[in-house]
Amino acid sequence: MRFGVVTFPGSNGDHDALSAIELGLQQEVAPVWHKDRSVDGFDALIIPGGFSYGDYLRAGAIARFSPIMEAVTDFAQQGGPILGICNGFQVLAEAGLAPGVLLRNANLSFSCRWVHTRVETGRTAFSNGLQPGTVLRLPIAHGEGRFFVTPEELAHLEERQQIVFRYCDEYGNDDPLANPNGSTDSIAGVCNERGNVVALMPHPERAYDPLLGGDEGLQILGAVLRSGVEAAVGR
Amino acid sequence: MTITTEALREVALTRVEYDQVVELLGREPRPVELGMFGAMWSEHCGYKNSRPLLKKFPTTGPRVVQGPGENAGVVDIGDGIGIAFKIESHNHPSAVEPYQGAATGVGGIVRDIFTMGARPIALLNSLRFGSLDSPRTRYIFDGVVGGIGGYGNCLGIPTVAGDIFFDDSYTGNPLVNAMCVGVVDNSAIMRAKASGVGNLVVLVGADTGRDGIHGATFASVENPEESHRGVIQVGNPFLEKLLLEACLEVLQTEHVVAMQDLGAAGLTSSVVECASSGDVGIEIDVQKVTRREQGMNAYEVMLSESQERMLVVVREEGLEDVRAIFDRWDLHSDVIGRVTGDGNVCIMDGEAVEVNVPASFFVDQCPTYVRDGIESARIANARAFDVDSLPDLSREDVGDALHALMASPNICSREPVVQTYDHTIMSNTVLPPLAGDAAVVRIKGTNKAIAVKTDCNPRYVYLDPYVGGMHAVAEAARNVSCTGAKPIALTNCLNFGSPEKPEGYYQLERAVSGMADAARALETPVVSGNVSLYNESGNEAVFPTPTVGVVGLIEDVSTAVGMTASSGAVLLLAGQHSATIGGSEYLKQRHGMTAGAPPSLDLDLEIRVQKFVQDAIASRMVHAAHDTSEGGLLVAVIEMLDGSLGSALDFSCLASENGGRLDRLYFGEAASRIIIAAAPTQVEALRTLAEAADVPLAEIGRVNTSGVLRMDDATSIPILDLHDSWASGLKR
Amino acid sequence: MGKQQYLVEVFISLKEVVNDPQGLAIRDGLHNLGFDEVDGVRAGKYLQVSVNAGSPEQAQQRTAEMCDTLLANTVIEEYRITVADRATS
Amino acid sequence: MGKQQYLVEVFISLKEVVNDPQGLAIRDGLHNLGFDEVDGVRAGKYLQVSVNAGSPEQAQQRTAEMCDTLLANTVIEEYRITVADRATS
Ligand SMILES: Nc1ncnc2c1ncn2[C@@H]1O[C@H](COP(=O)(O)OP(=O)(O)O)[C@@H](O)[C@H]1O
Ligand SMILES: [Mg+2]
Repeated sequence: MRFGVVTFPGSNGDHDALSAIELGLQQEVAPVWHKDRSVDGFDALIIPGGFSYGDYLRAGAIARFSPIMEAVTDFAQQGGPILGICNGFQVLAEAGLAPGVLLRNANLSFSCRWVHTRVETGRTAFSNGLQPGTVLRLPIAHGEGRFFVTPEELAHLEERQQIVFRYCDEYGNDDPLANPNGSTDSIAGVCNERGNVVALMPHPERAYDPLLGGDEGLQILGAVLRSGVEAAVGR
Repeated sequence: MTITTEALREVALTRVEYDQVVELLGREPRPVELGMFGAMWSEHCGYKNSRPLLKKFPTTGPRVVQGPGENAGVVDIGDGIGIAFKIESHNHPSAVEPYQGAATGVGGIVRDIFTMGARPIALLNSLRFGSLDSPRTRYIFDGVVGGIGGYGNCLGIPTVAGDIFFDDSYTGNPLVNAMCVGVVDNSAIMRAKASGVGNLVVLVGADTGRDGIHGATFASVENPEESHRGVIQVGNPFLEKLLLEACLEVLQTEHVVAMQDLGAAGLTSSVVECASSGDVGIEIDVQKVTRREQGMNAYEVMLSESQERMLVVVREEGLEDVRAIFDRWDLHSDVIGRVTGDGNVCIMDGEAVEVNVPASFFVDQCPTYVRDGIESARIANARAFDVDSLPDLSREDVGDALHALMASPNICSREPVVQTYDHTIMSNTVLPPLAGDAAVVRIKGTNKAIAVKTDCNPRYVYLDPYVGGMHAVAEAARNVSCTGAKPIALTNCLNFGSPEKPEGYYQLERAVSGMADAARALETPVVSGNVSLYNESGNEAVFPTPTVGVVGLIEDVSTAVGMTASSGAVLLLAGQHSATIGGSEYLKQRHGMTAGAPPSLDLDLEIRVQKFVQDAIASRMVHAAHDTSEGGLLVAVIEMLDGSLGSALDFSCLASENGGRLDRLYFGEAASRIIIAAAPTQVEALRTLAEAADVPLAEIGRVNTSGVLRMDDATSIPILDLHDSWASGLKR
Repeated sequence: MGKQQYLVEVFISLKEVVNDPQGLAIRDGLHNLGFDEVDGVRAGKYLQVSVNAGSPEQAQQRTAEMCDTLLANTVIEEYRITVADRATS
Repeated sequence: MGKQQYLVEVFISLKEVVNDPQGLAIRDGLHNLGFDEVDGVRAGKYLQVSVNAGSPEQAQQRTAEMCDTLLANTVIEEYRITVADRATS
């Protein structure tokens, strides 16, 4: 499978995503420049973390208008698998490709640590084959990761199985203390209705080698390789 | 025309120095020339007071690829790979505007690293503040920590280690030292040496504003808050990230002959340094410099310290390619001048000549001062105090004293700070902050890793600058050794008070001597550094603080160990048995004193202990190691225990060497000792190894799952309670 | 062209329904400093935009377009725009 | 006590001479979207503070004190305060 990793001005998770795919997943991968207008030749896209345009207005707000985003949007509409990580989540949310908005962490400070997340549905391109309830230990590193939707929207997301990951304790139990940023209903990751676009705050691409403290991120990155992805996302 | 005292104060030159300028030039300097002399001959750029002292440092060694003198030092770790690193202060700006001061400090040191062609892979910081009880200090602390994280996180460089210390001496003058480490292909190191008459001088990055004018001179005077008049620099980490990527890409071409970032004294120092180190001249036209503000004159353009700018010397035929790369990264670049053959720095403002001075006048002719130091009688008296004349701690009070120490701001957990720094980005961090005594960062594409740590116990340096200087080097190296790495080189930042005071000069001179002797003994040459003098407020100097940053090499990354012991482990103390409460955190906490002689330091023993621990780790005989620093043995043991574990300790074998005193035994401090944790099956082999290495080794306890710390069959304390105290120290 | 430069001020604030931890933190900070008369604080953004336009109305309208597309996230934020009377050419 | 609640608005902006990276990025973002009529953007903070005071003047003066001590960083920022006419009891 051939992955593309989009670099915006200020992206800084692009290098990790490239390494994780190449070294961890051992798949083909290439960078995609924000001024490009095509994503032809890629089977899956990663919108990586970082501080696109310095996050100076709102995280992701300026990047969503980059030339490449039109091609990304088309790719999404055709059912192509897209993973937005951290700042990538923010870009996708600003672009309307992922639901919700991301606000400043409730404790107002940047938070870098390992957290536990629970898989809520295996129906998406990046959770395909994972049993709901599976606990993954992943690093987070963000200052604006408080996922927010209104109660009505939350019900809507629940109903359509668009909640993909929730923060939890190490055993997979709900625990408000395990929610690192005050996100609505401890949501860590969501998807679009179809399930081909997945966006999350934790960093699977930094967890691809036990030497770095864990390799459970590979389960997310690798989910898209499993057979049945097309069926799962109705491509 | 006679120059006014006022005008001289503006550029921080003495009348004698001014006369030297006139004599060199054979005429009165023009206004811009005078400003440039002021900046280049400031302590900050010219090292007037420190240059003769720095000659004491060992700067060469088999691994040294680039010693002091460039933007950063470089050491060889094999396979053609170099590690570029340097530490720098941003003390004065941080006193005035903590967030931006610290942020731009990080920005500056990162530029130093990528200017060498190295990709930055790790950041460290060494911080000193007054007491957190004061709201002003709290504000400075929050701002500084926020600025370091804000800038480094945005750049995507992990902040992996550092050290923080609080003492009232820093209340009016906090210290903010930032260190950056990068990786470079040894054959592709770029230097700030202009060459090739006719080559073009390109300025790239931010537009030039009035910010930070006289920053270099301002860093060379006392009382930062009062003396500051310039416009505060506001950092733009986003722009720096673009500059970083673009510069590294531009260096992949064959078109660049030299690169120099704009730091203190802005264009002035970068142009002068490029010309002087290349033995060429440079001519630029300030009208070609894009400004952020209208109405700036040549003087302001030359002395502006606007951040995120880089000077690149490019071959004419390569200009188009180079600019295309900058354009691709949305960076603005201007060709502002060219390299000339006459050795002069020539600054034009359109047709008008503003400066025409041999580059060497600014650099080689900078005056230096060797002064006479005198030890302060007050400090000599404090050192002479016999700490063993104090009443010993009673056994009933051990628990309280331990809790108080665990919660002390100088010892407690750094977690609230460290969590605000991105330390997992770049996917190289093997031992993050808090996991080990030093951070371990792997070198992608190899089996190797480096270990890095900053350190300095300023109390020791205050009480005895020579011994304290040795301690700073030994402790930073020891921390690195505790991960299994072999320390290979160091960088340092000399934060002192005014060298013009005999007491201040004494501290500087003695501390540098101690550092130099330790660095020589430990075979860790000094490859880079920075000097920050005049750290005073209200006529009181800060504690002398020669911060040391050490880089160590681990050949096989899989052997690296942290400091967490596992259940069933035997705890052994390698090295020094005897400790003192002289200059200790305990003495400060319990008796409110900074007094007594700091621990002695036997460099031979230090070398043997570090080598022993490195060897034991490399042969996988121990799974955790931790040095005992502030707080002593007991604190160190608790730091090795996960909350669910407990430990049964027996220090009886150390009692006699500590005069039978409980305070020395439990809370005394000492150099050259490391606690190691090993499986019981390894103990015999370790004893043999220690004996061969001539290192004392004593069993001091066992790790169990009781959740209780049990000491010498007398005192029991729940570990979780101690962890609560430990976790509480920096919280509001 | 008859265009003039207008100084347009944009005030962006979070909608009532959205939690504002920053405002709460500022309020608590003020209370700690003894400003007990403060009941609440809401934190938002203030942008000064220099816009070339043919009339104040046009400046206002174009700035509203900027807000809708980029400056504000209207899912959670609301904005207000003021065009300064005094325009420079 | 005769105290009323006033809605006080505080506008904090960077001083003219201070570098404003945020404003620069927003300006460039607007240009990329075709808003070429924008000459410059300066980014600041907007606070709505509910203050109990005996008079609008007092509300104004106390808020200025808050700005000097906490809300604004007067080393790099300047501020403006407006007290809304309409006060609630
Ligand atoms: N300012 C800082 N930034 C990042 N990490 C820090 C900082 N200060 C301390 N640390 C980390 O906290 C841990 C404890 O530091 P310290 O108390 O200085 O250790 P020691 O006294 O054993 O040398 C280390 O992992 C260190 O790297
Ligand atoms: Mg310590």
